[in-house]
Amino acid sequence: MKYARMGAALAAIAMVATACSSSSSPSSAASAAASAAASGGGGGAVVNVKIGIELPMSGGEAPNGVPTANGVALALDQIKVPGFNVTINQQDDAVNGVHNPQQGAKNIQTLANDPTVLFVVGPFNSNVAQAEIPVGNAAGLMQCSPANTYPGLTKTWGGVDPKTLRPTNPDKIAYVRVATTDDLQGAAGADIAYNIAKAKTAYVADDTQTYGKGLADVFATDFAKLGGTVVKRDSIPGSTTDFTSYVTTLKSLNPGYVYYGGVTTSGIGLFRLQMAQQGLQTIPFGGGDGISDGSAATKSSFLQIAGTAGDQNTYSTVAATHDIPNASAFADAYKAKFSTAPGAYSAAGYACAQVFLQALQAVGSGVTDLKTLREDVRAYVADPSHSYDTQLGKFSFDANGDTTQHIISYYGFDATTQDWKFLQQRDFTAKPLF
Amino acid sequence: MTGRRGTGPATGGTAPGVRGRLSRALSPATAFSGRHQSLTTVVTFAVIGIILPVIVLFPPFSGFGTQNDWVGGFADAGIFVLLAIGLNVVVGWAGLLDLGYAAFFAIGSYTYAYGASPFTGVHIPFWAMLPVGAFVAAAFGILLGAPTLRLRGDYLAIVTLGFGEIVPAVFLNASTLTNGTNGIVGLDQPSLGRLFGVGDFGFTNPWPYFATILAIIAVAFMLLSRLENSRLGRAWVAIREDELAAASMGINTVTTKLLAFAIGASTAGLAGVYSAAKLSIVSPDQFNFTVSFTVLAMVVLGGMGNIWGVAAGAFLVFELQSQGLKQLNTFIGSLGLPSFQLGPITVDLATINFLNYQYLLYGLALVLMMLLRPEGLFPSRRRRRELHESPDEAERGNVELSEAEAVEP
Amino acid sequence: MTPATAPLGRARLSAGRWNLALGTIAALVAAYVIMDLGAGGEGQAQFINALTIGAIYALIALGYTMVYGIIELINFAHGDVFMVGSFVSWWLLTTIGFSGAITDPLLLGVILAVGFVFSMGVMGVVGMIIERFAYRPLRNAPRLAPLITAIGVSFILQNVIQVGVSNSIVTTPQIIPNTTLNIGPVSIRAINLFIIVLAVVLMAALQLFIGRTRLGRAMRSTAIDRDAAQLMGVDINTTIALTFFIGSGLAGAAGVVQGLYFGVTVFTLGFYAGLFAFTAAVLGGIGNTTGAALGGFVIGFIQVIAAVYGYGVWSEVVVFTALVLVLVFRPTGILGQQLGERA
Amino acid sequence: MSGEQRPGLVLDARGVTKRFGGLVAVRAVDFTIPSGSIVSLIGPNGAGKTTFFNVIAGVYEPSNGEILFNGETVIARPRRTWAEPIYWFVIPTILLILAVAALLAGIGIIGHLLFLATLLAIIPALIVALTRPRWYVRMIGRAGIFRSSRPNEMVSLGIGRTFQNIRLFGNMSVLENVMVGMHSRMHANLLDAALRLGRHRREEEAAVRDARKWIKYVGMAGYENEAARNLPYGYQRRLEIARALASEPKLMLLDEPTAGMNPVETREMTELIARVRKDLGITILLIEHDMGVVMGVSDRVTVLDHGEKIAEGSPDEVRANPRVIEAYLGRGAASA
Repeated sequence: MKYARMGAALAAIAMVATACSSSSSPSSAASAAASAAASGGGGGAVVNVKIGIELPMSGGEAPNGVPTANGVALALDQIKVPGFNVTINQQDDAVNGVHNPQQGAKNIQTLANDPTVLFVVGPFNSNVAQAEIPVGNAAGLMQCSPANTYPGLTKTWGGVDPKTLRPTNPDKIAYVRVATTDDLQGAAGADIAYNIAKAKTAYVADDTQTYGKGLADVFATDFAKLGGTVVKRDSIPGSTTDFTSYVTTLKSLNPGYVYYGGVTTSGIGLFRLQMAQQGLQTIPFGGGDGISDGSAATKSSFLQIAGTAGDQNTYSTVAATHDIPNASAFADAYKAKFSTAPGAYSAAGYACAQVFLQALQAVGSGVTDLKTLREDVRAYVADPSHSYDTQLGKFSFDANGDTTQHIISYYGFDATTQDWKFLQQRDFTAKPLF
Repeated sequence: MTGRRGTGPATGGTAPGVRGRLSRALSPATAFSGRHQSLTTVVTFAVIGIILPVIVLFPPFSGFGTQNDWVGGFADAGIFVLLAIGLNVVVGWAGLLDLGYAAFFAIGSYTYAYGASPFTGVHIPFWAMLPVGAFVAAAFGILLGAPTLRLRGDYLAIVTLGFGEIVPAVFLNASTLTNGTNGIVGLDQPSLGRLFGVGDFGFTNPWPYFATILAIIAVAFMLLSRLENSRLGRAWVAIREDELAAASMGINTVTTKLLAFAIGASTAGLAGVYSAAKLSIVSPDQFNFTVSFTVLAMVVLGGMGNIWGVAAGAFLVFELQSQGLKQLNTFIGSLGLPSFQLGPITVDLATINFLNYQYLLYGLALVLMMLLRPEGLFPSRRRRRELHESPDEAERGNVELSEAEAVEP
Repeated sequence: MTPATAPLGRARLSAGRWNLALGTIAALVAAYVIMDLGAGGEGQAQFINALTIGAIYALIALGYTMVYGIIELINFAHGDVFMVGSFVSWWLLTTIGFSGAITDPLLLGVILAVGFVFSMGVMGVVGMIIERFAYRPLRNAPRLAPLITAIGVSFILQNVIQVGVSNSIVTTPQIIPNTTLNIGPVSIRAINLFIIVLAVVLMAALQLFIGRTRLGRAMRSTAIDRDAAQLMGVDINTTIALTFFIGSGLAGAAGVVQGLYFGVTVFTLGFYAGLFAFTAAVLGGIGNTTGAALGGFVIGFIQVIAAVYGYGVWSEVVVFTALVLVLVFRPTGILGQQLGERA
Repeated sequence: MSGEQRPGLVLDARGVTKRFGGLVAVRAVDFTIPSGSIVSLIGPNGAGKTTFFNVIAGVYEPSNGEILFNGETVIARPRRTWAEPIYWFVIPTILLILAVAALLAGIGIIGHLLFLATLLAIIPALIVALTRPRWYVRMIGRAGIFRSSRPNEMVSLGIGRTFQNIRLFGNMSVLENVMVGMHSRMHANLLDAALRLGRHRREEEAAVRDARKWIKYVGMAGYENEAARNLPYGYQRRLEIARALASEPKLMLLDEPTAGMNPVETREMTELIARVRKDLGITILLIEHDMGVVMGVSDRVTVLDHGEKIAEGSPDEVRANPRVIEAYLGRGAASA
């Protein structure tokens, strides 16, 4: 499900970037925008087109959707494509405050019915994506998810061929994502556990959700491949607040590492807290980007809930490059426009919008028929030979629609700043785990 | 409901004034619809099927989306209409509180997923799966009901609530059989095999779905309203009113309640099959207790016991939820109201996201409805009688008490 | 109307009391053995875990069972009253300004006392307000009506907390120091001991109140026959309001315990807690306070045993299956009285 | 009173005992109702009349004894046998527990085999439950755990009843109330009703006709569409009788049909009762406090006291019986 619950990670990125890049290069995005605006004057009639946004925008999931949508809006503000006036068609897939596949499918249908919509940013949740991909595929409308990480959406996973998600045109890609899939993040987790924390045994738990379970499964497999032993594999329903009995079980097993796949809202911070209560804070603890959601000062973040006593052994990963280009400029521009710090997925939303705008720039000149244009954009983005220079760095999409950027950043808890500290990043394309 | 089989509209002799005059003026029509109920149902749905897509072409509706959007939305609303009229059988007619209704919805959906998906490799046509889904859901309704329908109403409520939690939990955790939290994807699309020029329904054209759900609802309506005015329907109401008296009139209360349960479940099964086919995925978190409670709210708000009222209630609540609240946000934002102080809190209506208050609005609606208009927006005649108590009702309560004592040795 | 709902108060089990005691002891021993087999040396700790969460469920279940006993209403909002209670104690402790453990025993005692009295009082009043506006007007209406308002109230409480306070997990200060006490062979964390003792004390106080006081008698008589009680001069409205006050107050206490023990609370907490607690009340025999406590512990043990054996995700299924089985074979719950033939 | 049933008896209760916990409400009562008669059951308050009545009506199961209706045993103390469905579930449950235990103990193979056996053992029950739900429920009903179908079975056999305190379906119309009474005489099933087959339509039309006939018979013509709860008290009593008549009973159980009535209403009711017997040939069992009514219409009177039968005979014999006087009339002389 999650790509990077990393509002703070981004903030951290921003700080680091400010410190070391010393603002020598001006914001390339801003300059691109300026040049585009300058050169776009003489193109004749301006075509009005839209970018669709399909994210959960209300209820408890608003913190996921809103900053991401803001990222898209920021991109449209800063970057202009000559000859086009790009506006937003905003949809919300939350019903009663909870993301809903039914609503997602309906939204993508609505977007497809709007002939001016050429591209969609979203969705946020994997099971919403599962409902939307068939619709987008049938409509030939390209979608770019900033946050989906469930591998099965694009590649064969668990025996399921992603072509079943594309019954109308099985060979036509209409869904790409800028997030690296969970299989790499799980592998990175195993890498940390075995090679950094030097653990030989691990207790692995998940929160029964798509994201958490996928992550934990990959971790368990890869940790065993590296030579470690998984002493117990647990699933804990996300609705629980009582982890005491699991922690007591953990105590009797005394593993060298604890890996918990899931998100903070499922109570993982609480698990760590109850570990500390039972005197187990010395056992290293790791999770995915679902727990990289801010410093101990961030409200309701993993670190805040877990409490900070003795958490120097806590690790997390983020499925993105740490060295985001121009992070500070981005953070500043975002802050200027929305008067808050960028959210977890703002940059990803921005990057998705950039993919669209660059594709539009490439195929759009002179084309005024919106239907042709929509298909051209789709075909351009689906073509693995094109690459994009974005807020997340330079990448292209492979034949499945996955990003070629296979970089995972490793973080560890820093007791002095009470925040995540960047440890290293690993490019799994250049340096695979096995 | 008026008009049972040629006996003419039962005005009850107590409807004076405008209502009486109105019903007299309409009586030929009412009498006709009383005699030809099913024909009326079909005609009504045909009219609805024509009017709804047309009306959205005009303002203010046309401002909220294209015709296709609206029709797609209506197709989704149809799922809830179907669920609501099914739950109405259980709650409104038989008086059994079922708080786990989504379980049968889930069972219908997963039945379709097993019958028509690459997951099992079986590809049974949608049309054949409709009755299968209904049957499987009904079978589970009986299996759940058989041991538990003996329980008193409140116990039944908690057992059904538990069942509503168990079923998604099983679909979630029995991951080898159900693909767990990822759900089953790539379900087959309905197809008419080139009949009327429609092959596979596909994902982009909402019209075949709209027509299909309309037809399913019309059939369900026809069958259910026939049941309401039959021996079985009377037995349900009798059980709801007084179970011992009903049993003493020769009604097998367990079988009758089981039938209500099974019929309600089968309607949910139909909705499940349709919804799974339309969405083309099933996953466990589509069926949590919110669905059960939402459908219950629809039934209560629409008017328990009145199948037309319940359907209207479901439709209204769904459209409010999927369109109304969003539009309310835009509308209030566009008014440019100034913010004001309410004690220590600054209230700025323009920044309030009404979508966040859906539960609050539901809750308030449920409470107020029960306090002020317990029979719902479109009550059935019988429910109105029941819920607006006359003074002698309290007396009746006393009488029942002493009867109960008398039964005790 | 039911002819014979088990009245509030002590289980009327003159002959069965010894059976009950022996059965409980046997069940506890069995549970301990099962846990010890699966827990790999941590059987004792798991046993204490089970007792602790059982105590929390029991406290919530008491509210359900009291309200049901007196007006035969499943107060669906009760779980959310518990949730709001946890937020009240969170608000109080953060407002006073505590963020960690208090080591001074006197100060700790005072703060705990203030916290419990405050939360219980506030929630008691909230319970009375709910009763006054959502249930009392419907007292003579068909039974479905108050049940539906209860669901409505539950929605309202959840949404108010979600929108007004936090839509995510909030952390509660854990003011009880994390020390482990060794009492003979038993090693138990202070907080667990505190919760178990507190629950037992509150339950005992409740039993005494119901059994020995005039108001308790009024409650019992109202539960048995409202009209007769009224004729005997019992003020029905006051008595029912009092029942709500006590029941909601106990839920408030459970809310404080939730914060102290788990260190967090969240607006969705009420649904599952309420579901399990109500199941506990029904398991034990609704309307029977001893039964509710028993049911709470049974569910606590089921959950912990399931977790110990790695079937944590199935604990919900097991709990409800147990509920169905108990109801099928003993329609009035474990300690419930046999009802008359018709219900 | 054992042995073959004598001809001419509608109801023959033998040694009926009903205990509630430690309390014996009815003790070894033998009781017969000759065909076509009006029999009264009297006794002081708390004598067990209503309990006995409810045993006959199928509401309570007797703790002992049996009741023959038209020479056939219809109610007896349920006995459990190993063939009953409830035991189909006991074996799988035990197997399942063993299977789980074996799996937990790490004996995988045995666990899986036991689990397989569980499935095998539960399949017959499931098949029956799915294919023959009615039969399944009836069988479960016989097991004694889910007894609920008793009163309605008595109606099907031909016993109709009224209640001491009126239990009409208050929000249904008078016509509907009577039509509910016909439930067991009607046969339309789910499919007939849903598909509205001709059989169903004809049956419904006939039912409406019959219901109007019964309403007229008890003198309530014109009230067909009135809600039952809005009727005057006396009419509610009559409607109960019409509703019971609609089930075409052979034996009608009337529980204090004149309770709370004024003398005029009482006289009309007494006449109605007599008329029902005369016109329709229906046997009547009456519980009554009003001795005028009892002595006026009854062929035979049975007296219960403290759950035991203390006298039986013609009204005059009973009136003269010293035990009755002592137990009943002695204390309630005013009503004699």
